[in-house]
Amino acid sequence: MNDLVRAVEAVLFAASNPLSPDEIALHVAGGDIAAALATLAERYTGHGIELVERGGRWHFQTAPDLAHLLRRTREEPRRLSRAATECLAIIAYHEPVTRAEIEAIRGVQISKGTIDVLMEAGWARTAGRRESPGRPLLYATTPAFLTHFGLGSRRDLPGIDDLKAAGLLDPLDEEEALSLETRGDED
Amino acid sequence: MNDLVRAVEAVLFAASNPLSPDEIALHVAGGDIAAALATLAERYTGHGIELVERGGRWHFQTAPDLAHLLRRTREEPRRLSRAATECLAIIAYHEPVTRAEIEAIRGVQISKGTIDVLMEAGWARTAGRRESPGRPLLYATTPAFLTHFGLGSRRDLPGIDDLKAAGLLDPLDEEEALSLETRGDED
Amino acid sequence: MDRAEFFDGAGRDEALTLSLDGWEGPLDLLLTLARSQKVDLREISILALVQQYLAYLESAESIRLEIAADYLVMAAWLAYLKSCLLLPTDPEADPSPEELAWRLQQRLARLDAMRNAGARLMGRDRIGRDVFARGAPEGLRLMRSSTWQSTPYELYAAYGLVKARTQPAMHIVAHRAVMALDEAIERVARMLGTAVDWMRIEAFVPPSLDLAYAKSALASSFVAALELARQGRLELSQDGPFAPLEVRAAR
Repeated sequence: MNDLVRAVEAVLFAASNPLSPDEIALHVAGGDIAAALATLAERYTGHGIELVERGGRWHFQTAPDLAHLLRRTREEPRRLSRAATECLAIIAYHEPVTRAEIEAIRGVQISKGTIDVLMEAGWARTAGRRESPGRPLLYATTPAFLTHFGLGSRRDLPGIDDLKAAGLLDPLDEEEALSLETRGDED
Repeated sequence: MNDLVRAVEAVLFAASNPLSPDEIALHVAGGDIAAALATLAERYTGHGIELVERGGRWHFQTAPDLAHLLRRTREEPRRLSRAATECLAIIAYHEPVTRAEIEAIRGVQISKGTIDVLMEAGWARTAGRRESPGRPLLYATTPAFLTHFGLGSRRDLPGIDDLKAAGLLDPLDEEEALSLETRGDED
Repeated sequence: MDRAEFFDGAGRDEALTLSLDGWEGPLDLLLTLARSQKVDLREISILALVQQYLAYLESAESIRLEIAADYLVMAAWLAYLKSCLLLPTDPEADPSPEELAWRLQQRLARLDAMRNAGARLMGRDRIGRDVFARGAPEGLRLMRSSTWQSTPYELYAAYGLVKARTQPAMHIVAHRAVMALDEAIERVARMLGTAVDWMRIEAFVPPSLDLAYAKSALASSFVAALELARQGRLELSQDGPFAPLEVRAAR
């Protein structure tokens, strides 16, 4: 590999911006830079990297067909926080429901991110606005919600009596109530 | 050029840090990454750019003989004091090593900031504690140290074999280490 | 101060300002002095080195005490080493003067080795100075996508919790067996007829296995006794706080 071509290759590699032949010449004294660029461009044809010209400036870039390799997604299973679970339950039992109503039912304010998490999970969606002062957004559950929780429809949600029978409506014991109060809305 | 080799080339080229074969494999599904790396390294031999391995991680860098073209200023990226330079050498050649041992070799206490500077540069790290009285902290070098100084591994440290053979890297005899320790390490 | 110049040119010129500030400890000074002998570190004359060191300290113009201490300790040790080396060999000495001298040489060699190693490290092809990484890497991106998980049980339990939390609280006081005051007054008054002498108040309480009832009966009987005493129908006596309370009919 000829010295000029090597030099141009190194200069372009280390540069933080695309360079014009004149700028390259500031680093590489003498020689036919245009020819060296042409040689290099050809040499990299078919590589995972290519040398490209854009508006008279040259730079290396990864081959476009390999762009997908540079991004990698990782799925991380995450458990829904208690606040988000309560919020989801309220939406499911009362939909369509406004944020203020959710807070009234929970008895605790909900933080900004809570509904966002439910939307990101694909379990809650906005469902228009209530025609009342301020026209607040309404929230409802999605088909994905029904699927994830194994429900044929919202009518399959256990009723209050079912919950009572299952012991899920028993008054809190004091200790738990206290820990709830002090924890507030944790997410 | 084979697809795997192209893919590895693109990933390493796009990476902002050196990558281990395992990290490369996260982006490039399947195939013999080690073989692809060997092919690539050979293919770049004599180029203005080369593929190098440092502490098990790979990256592209410009060829050392082209330094004069690329150096914008003669200034070193990080100018270390004499104390810090010696301290780094002692850590690298003796690791893992305690502060008292470093001081025993240099025959003088090291000021508070000296090891901090090396840690801040990303070249030194703490490496647990020695199970001896006082459980002193141990220091060792980092992968970034190998990368920065162009060392494939600690075995490539200049002259390390000769120093070892001359007994100059043996643990200090206790008397010497102790005489310094009793003077008190201030932090 | 440039050390090479100092040693090669001026020697121990009185005109030079000598100070300890430029040295990184006594070992550093010793090593530089040893180097000035221009022989391999293993061949240096320890005696000559000791002389050099002591002479340097003597000629050092400004000795700042806070940095001089280490140098003076080393000077004392070297003076001792020198006398050991000069005196007739004492076969009993342990370690022997030769051993001490060897150790000093070894320490100098260690420091010298690390000093050279440091210089060689700094002189390598270093990233950002001699070799360069790619100037504008595209970067590898890791996109995290959270797959949220929950179970029907958690959902229903959460709703149950919300409902339970916001349910209006109802307080029901469970039935408890108590002895009413009227009943106690009647009972104490009736039993008082049989009380010839002082009797403990507990004796007026009907025996019961129900501890709560027994407590209530005791409390009511006490109040009953106070009421009867106010009416002048009985007398109360207690020796001290928490002592047994005793009752008898008024005389």
